[in-house]
Amino acid sequence: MSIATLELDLDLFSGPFDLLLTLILREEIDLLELPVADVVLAYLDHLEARGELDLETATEFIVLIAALLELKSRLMLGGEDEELLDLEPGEAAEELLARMLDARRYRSAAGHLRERLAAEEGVRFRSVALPAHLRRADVELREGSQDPAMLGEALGRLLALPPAISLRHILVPRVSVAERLAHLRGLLHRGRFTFEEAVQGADRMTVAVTVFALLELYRRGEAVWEQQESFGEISVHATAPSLAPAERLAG
Amino acid sequence: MSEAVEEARVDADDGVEAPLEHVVEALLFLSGDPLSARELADATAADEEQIAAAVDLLAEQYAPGRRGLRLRELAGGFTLATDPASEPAARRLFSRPRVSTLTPAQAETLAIVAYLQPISRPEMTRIRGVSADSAVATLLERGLIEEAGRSQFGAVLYRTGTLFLKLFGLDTLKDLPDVAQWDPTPQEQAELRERLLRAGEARAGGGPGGVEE
Amino acid sequence: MSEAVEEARVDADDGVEAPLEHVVEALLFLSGDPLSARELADATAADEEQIAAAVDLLAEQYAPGRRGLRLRELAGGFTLATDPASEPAARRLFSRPRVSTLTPAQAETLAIVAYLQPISRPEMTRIRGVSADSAVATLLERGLIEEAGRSQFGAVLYRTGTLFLKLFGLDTLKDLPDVAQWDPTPQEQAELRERLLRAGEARAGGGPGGVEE
Repeated sequence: MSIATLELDLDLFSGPFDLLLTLILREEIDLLELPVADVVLAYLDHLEARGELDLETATEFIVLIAALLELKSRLMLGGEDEELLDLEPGEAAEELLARMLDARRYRSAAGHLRERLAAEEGVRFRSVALPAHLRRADVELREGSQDPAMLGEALGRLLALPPAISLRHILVPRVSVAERLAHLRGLLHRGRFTFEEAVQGADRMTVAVTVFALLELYRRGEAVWEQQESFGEISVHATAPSLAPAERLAG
Repeated sequence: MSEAVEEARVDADDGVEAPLEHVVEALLFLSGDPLSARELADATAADEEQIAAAVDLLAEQYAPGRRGLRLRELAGGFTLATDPASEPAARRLFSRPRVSTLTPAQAETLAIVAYLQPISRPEMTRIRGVSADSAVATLLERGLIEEAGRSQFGAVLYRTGTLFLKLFGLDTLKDLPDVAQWDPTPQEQAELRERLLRAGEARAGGGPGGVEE
Repeated sequence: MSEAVEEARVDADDGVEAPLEHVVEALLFLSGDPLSARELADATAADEEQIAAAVDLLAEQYAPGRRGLRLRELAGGFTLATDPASEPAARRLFSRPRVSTLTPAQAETLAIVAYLQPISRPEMTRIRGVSADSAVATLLERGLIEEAGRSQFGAVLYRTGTLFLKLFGLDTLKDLPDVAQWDPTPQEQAELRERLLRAGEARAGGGPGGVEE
């Protein structure tokens, strides 16, 4: 199955996954209101029901979810992405365009190859072993014809450690939301903290994930935050457990 | 010898003589891989001009619809292949399908290898945006791609092999159409860039997404 | 239907129609073993009488001296075979001693076996970072490596054989060159096997999505 046809039944939306993506991209569904975790849970349910893990769809799913998360984090961090987005809009547009063109090229080329293969349907080649007396004298290898240095060299190449791969172009979550949740809950024990404190010394990805965790705390009614002015300090404080999130929002 | 192209014959050791096109036909029948004019010339002790004439003669005899086989020019050489019209009977007899079709992921990975070879798996993944691992494994297993050494960073590189050209009816990789033909027009690209730019600016300048109060 | 023997045609699924003798020719071409009239009839959905007529027609087309191939009847069936006149050329083409070169994957695998023997396939794969299966198969087939019992976990172990020593002009395995001169990180102290495994795993981790933490 393709991930596109994964059926979702969420509060906000009910239908196949690809329709959800389309609606989000057309901004007919506000990504900020979509609990991405629910989509992940729906997929896990689906996996459980199927009883097997298809790696291909699983990767596809992870990539799509990662893209959604990235998009959502950018939306949420709208006002302060000076330091969070190191690409200028112009650069970002160029980068995206280049990637889209590449993907489109080879998808089209793949279509072409499939057509070619279909056009050759029914063409068979003979693959019968040669009569015994004609078989190639493959192993007629001359003694001492090979240089043992070739073996040492081959092994030397295998000893080389690969260089660290630059990941600047890919956002790879190295921190989990669960980790950041635990971190924030720890801080909440003090009653109140600023976002600045929560992400002190953290890299860009950790900051984004921390925002997720914060959003999650808010969704669960464990915390609220306030910001006195645009770009100002965000201060987070614990809510009284009895208060429902809706009331907090209203207040 | 070259003045007598039409009468080129191959002397067998035992004195039997056969027209060159007969010998070429027999060699093509025996060989699993396409044979180049050079290989045919070496084996028959003829020159390439004579081989070309013999191949022309065979091509005529094996013209589509004249026999159950066809002479094809594939993977840099000549080879005999069945006419597709016999496929249903072949499938009944051998009960093995020819080549199963490619999944979209396999086709995409194969296209990337075909155009960008030699290329490593991490590079394929970067272009596809999703893992190419299982597609690469299947393509390797089917013999459509093969290893081609390692990159300077130690990653195994892959290329397409003879089987790829054979199965896809290609003589050389140059027969693949230019990838640029699938690019949008410069005007469309400009529009796309414009739209991406606007979206980026809107997002950058769009203020807090209603999270804070 | 049997009254129209000469017009027997085989319907392909997709509506292409081919004369029966073309289909029979294609089937004989593909099959390594002789095919009986019964088998041909079953595959083409024709009756044996029609097959007999088609075979007669082919026998005429492939009469000795008319082509490079002949239609032969043996072991209760029909088969296509090359005309003896092409024998010397075939021998020149196929039996010439080939300069046997190892592909990069084979050289790499052979080096691993030579230095670390006895070694199992899973371990070779871990060191290479990609499968060693097809290289192992070729090296076995050529007699350069051979089986050497099983590991405690039941995996087949491999070692080099006498042919290997001869080919590389070595008296014993002790004459293998010291890897030190090709060692990119000579300061590392661990055992060779240990280091190769570590490097291999790093390479495999550098694959798709492969990220070093």
